[in-house]
Amino acid sequence: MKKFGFSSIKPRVIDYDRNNRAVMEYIMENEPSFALCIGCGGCAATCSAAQFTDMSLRKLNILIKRGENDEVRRLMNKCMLCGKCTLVCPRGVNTRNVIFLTQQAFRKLDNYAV
Amino acid sequence: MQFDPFVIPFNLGLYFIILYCVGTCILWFRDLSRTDKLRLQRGFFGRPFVWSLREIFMESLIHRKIFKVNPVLGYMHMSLAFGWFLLIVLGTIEADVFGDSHLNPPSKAIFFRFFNPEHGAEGFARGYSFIMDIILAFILSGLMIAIIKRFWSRIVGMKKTTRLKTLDKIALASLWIIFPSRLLAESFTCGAAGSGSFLTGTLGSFFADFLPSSQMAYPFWWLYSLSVGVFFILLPRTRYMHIPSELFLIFLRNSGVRTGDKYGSFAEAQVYSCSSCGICIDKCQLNSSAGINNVQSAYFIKGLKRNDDVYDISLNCLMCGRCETACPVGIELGALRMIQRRAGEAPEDMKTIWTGYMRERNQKIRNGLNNYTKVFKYLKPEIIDTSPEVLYFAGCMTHLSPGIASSMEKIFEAVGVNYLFMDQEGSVCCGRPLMLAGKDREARELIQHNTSTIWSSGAKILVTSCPICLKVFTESYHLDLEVLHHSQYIKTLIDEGRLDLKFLNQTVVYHDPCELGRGLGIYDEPREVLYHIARCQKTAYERENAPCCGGSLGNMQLDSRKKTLIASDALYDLTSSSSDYLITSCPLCRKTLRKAEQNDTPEILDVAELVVKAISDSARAEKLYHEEPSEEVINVETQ
Amino acid sequence: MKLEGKKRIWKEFQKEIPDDHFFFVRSCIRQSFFPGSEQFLIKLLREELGKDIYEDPRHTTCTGIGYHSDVVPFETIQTVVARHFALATERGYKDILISCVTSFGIYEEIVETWKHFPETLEKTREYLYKATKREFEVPRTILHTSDAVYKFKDEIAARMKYPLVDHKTGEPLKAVEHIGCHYSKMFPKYGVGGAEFPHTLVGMIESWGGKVIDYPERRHCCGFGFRQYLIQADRGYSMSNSKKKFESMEPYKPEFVLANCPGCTMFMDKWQYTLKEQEGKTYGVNGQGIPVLTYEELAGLVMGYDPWELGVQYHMVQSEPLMDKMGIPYDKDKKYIAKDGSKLIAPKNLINA
Amino acid sequence: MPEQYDRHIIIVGAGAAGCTAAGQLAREGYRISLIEKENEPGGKVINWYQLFPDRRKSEEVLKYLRDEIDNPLINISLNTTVESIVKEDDRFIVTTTRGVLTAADAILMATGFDLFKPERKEEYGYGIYDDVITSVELEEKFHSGTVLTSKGVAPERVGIVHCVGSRDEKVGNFHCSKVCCVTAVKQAIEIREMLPGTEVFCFYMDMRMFGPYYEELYREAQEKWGVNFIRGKVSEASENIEGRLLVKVEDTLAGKPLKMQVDLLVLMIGMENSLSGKKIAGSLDLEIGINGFFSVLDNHYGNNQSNQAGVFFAGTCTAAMNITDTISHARASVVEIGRYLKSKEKRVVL
Repeated sequence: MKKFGFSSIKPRVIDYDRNNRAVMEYIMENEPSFALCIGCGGCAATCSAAQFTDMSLRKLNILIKRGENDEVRRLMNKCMLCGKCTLVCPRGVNTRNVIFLTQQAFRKLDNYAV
Repeated sequence: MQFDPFVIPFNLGLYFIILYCVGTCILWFRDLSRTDKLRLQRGFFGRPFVWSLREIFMESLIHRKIFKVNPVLGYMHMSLAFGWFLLIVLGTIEADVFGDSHLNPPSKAIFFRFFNPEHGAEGFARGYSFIMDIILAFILSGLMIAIIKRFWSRIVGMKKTTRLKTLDKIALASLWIIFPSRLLAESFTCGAAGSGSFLTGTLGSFFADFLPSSQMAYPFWWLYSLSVGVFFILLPRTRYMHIPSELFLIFLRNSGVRTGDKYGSFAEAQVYSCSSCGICIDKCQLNSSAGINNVQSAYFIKGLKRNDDVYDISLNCLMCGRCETACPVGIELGALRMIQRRAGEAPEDMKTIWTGYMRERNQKIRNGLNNYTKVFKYLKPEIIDTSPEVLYFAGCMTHLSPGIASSMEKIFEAVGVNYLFMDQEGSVCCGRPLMLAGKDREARELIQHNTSTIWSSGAKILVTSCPICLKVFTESYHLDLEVLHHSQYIKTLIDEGRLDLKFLNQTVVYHDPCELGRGLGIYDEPREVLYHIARCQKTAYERENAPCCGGSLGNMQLDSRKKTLIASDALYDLTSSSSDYLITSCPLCRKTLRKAEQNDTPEILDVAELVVKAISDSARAEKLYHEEPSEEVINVETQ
Repeated sequence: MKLEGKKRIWKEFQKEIPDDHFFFVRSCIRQSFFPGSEQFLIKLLREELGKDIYEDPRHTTCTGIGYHSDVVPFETIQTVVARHFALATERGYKDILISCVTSFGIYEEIVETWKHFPETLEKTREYLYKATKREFEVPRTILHTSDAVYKFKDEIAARMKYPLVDHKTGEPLKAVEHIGCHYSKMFPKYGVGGAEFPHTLVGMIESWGGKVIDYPERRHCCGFGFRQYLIQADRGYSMSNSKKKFESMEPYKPEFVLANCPGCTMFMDKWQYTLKEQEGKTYGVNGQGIPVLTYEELAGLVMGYDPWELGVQYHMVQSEPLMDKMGIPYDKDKKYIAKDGSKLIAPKNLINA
Repeated sequence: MPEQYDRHIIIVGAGAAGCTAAGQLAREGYRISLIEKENEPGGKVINWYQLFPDRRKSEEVLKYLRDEIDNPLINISLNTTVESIVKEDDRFIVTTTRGVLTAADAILMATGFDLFKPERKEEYGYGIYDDVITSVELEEKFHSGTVLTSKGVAPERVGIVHCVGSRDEKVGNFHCSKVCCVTAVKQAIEIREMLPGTEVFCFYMDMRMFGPYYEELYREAQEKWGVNFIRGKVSEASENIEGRLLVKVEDTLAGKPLKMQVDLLVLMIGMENSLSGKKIAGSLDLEIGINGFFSVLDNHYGNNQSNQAGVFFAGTCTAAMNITDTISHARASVVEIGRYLKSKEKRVVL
């Protein structure tokens, strides 16, 4: 293969029809309140982890719903499960369980790796 | 003639169960860790043995604890356990004294009446059989209650009773048949022989008038023997296994064996010692307030026995510890749940071999600790170089009720202590929430991070406002300083006379947070602080019996509506007596209870917030005086 | 798909195209990469249609690429363009015919600026006068060469030898039309058919017997994007855009792409080569590439001109498969013979060759 | 016999506002001429199947409106268009397609709104792609009882585009049409109810749930009906090779562009001041506000009065309104007209 000094770039677009949304379905099933998020960002604002890193539950929620799993994997483990977000959520989403279930869902995908 | 074929079922059952129990004990013993083995050995030849005997008598026979919780239930258990015990003991003696030979096999004692129909006609024997009849009556009375409980549980003051599986039903039936059949068998025999005492005798003679007693007796003796035999044989596969298991458990416990954080034979012994009495179900607020009635400890343990996947159940629990304090068998229910949480969900193929699965998981997790990639890499070590006297850690939850943190700061300032607000800019979580989710390895990272920060400070005292943090600080951190909840710290300040408080002429009710009270046994310090500044009102919901606010981080699944249901019930109980303030000492309780406030509920405050109200003006005035001379002084000058 | 819907939109965006007397300005890229095209355009208008098309040898680049790459200030480019207008004015032409879509966009932008900010027009007059002593009138119409070809598409159809159909089956050939962004996305009113459903190339293809396919990424930019392709490391962005379009059009199995912008023609052609080299992927039927033609080349082909004279061989993706389908005869050996009969060097690694 | 009986008021438009005002004024004893260009009263309410937020049938409201104008003092002329209104001192001469109606003491403009023409948002391909429809066309489908695509099958996925022709400088509309958000939510629920197997996606810029029970309906849509909401304005729609619509939008909450296929794309078309209304306004030289609707004398306490004494407004000719607000606005206009006519009487007496 020739060297051109450049190569084509993976599109950033969320290809909704191609993405695998199994994780989202798993969470919807086990934590229905997940559907109630209105993206207000209250959770992200109060988040303990967010002071130290780019964790944002608001973003994570959306990425899960869209099946952007690579980024979900990257973010989900940054959570300390401290539960502040659950206390501030105006829609009463059980946010702590959402993350917990996400981690669980990926553990299932990775076939129960400890 | 001293043998009859009908005793065979009884004998089979008896010897089977004896062998089974001995076998299990050996297996369990073999499975104990080395230290636990030693403990047990030492215990067996030491004082613990005596305690155990005493406990076995008090709990397994008399059922003192159940009596305390519910007398009717207590009587039921006592009559069956203690009654049967007496029946066997006295029966053996009877057989030994009045029988034609000594050292008889058990069957002879049990079926004594069959082999000696005429016995007890007169004299001392007459009196003895009278005693035997009393005992039988005693048992039957208990049996009656048992039957009533099964069908109309509310009558015996229980809201819920555990659901049974078929084997349990059969075992239960056979248990129920045992004593009526004995009664009838004996009655007919006595009727035929004209012997027997007030119960068997009278019943016997009554039947004898219109029934062919001699023929009737025999089948009932068969029934009696069969029912006992069946009961014994089914025992291992039913909840009644708790009877033998509990004996072993008591020995283990008295010898100082504890559950710990992994599954082992002590945990297993506890699982099998659960009688599914259902007291935990009544105690559980998920049941009484939120209407969730399939996750309580009784069901959790039943699931364990059946090798179901109980992961979900294990997560749906407030971890408030109310069931554990109430459990008559003293099973460490919280610890068992935590084991399951750490182990996580069983893959399909492993669900049926739970015990093995648990051992494997625990092993894996322990190995995992070594080959585990950090997830909180983004946390950079923090150094505190200004070595303060007191290090104050508010905790995540306190940041959502800042009134508490600011009150603590006021208190620190009032006593002029050199303190540092460690997480003023926001906390790194203490790690407890992760632990409650069964994620110990992740928690360990946070613990290490915070530990190094705290060590670097060189402070003498670590004060936290959050019981959740306090629990993990005291239990899982290795720190070289005194760790106190702010209520404890305030108490020491008062004792040392450093904090000058005035008495607020108001009445307060104190709510014990789960983690602080049942979790760490800190009941008195907050109260003693309150005694200094207000009139404390007693309620029926204090200390061990305090309700959970419902906001607990222990429960992963409870939705916000149900949390509020629990909170409002708790609030209703706590504020039934009119008071000016409802005081708690946990930011999470405070927040959760406030969510359920009605307009007639008293203001809900943290103990620290009330203390600030009570910091006496003289202290303040003094400060003021030093800052600026007051008006009057100047006027005096001018005149 | 409802055609009447599109027709409605096309009606809304009708452009006044005069039918004679054009002042022609060339495109930097086209005259170097597809010299045949502009050559044939002049031939078409002058000889075939007998129109007056004037090209002033003194006209220069519009400096548009410099402008879009932030090296030429707006005032400067206004003056350069004004000079072209001056040349036209001096020769008495009112309608400017621009060969390059970038220039076309620049001209529009400048004229619109003058409309909204007359002081800039005055400044420009001043600059131009100081610099060259020239004066100018703002042209009546600003035309792109594709507009002209569109205008005469039916005359061309009348002269057509090889319609855009499979000469064996008679099936119309499936074509992708690609409009340069600066043709109508900046000022829809200046583009025939507007920005969303432009009609310029569609009109040609349809009146010459072909069938236009409407694929999802039809509107997407080819990726030319001035800045991107200038810096080698950034060309990946540029190429990815073309790739996106190819992936989107692939399932429709188009026979060729027709573009009206020099940049688009060049990049959609050359990126196909790069993508084949880098990713081993071509987007045409059975492993072939999709020829990317200019409208003059296509007009020439349908009218039966010698493909080699039109310069279709100066693409990375060769058009033989297309010409075979249309039944156009061509002489392989004459492919790289220059006008003076000398043999040119045949380029390597061509697609479809 | 009190003065007012020979007071004559001409109301232009027999929609929600027109009918309400007419009924109330007639009850007060005024003579009303109600002019409607369509062949039945009821205005745009007729288009609707169910109404937000309680999803009651629109017929019920229509019935109310028709009962309102069932009054001997109201003379309604349908299929009639007003051509011009001329003011001669305190009288208004109204010329319609049916000839000249003279001697009106006051004019009530209840000319309502026109729906935004979705063709103007070319990028959505309305009228070009088969399965791009408007909210009104969806209501018609609800009436017919089934929601099918052009291929005659139930859609697997429906996209709903908010703010089509509202809050969009590109089509010269800066204003928010207010009712589209809640309409979208209502229609999403109706689709899910009719076709439980169909996914519904709402593409919104903001969810403006301004009315009572609107937010609750929004919550219900998420909680009970599993309607999906994506925050971002759809940039373009196109047809792919299977003839499904490919929608491009930025998921602004994820900060990434998103593309998805839908089988039906519903455009929530907004409100614009009605053309016919504007024509009349010309002859009366009424002022038009920046939002294209009639500008009222005072935005707080004079939103029924126009810059022409004796000409009053009711309903959506002054701003986007839901039915509730329209009816209240119309009722308010009755008071204003009454006060105006009384003041005239006084002047006659003095």
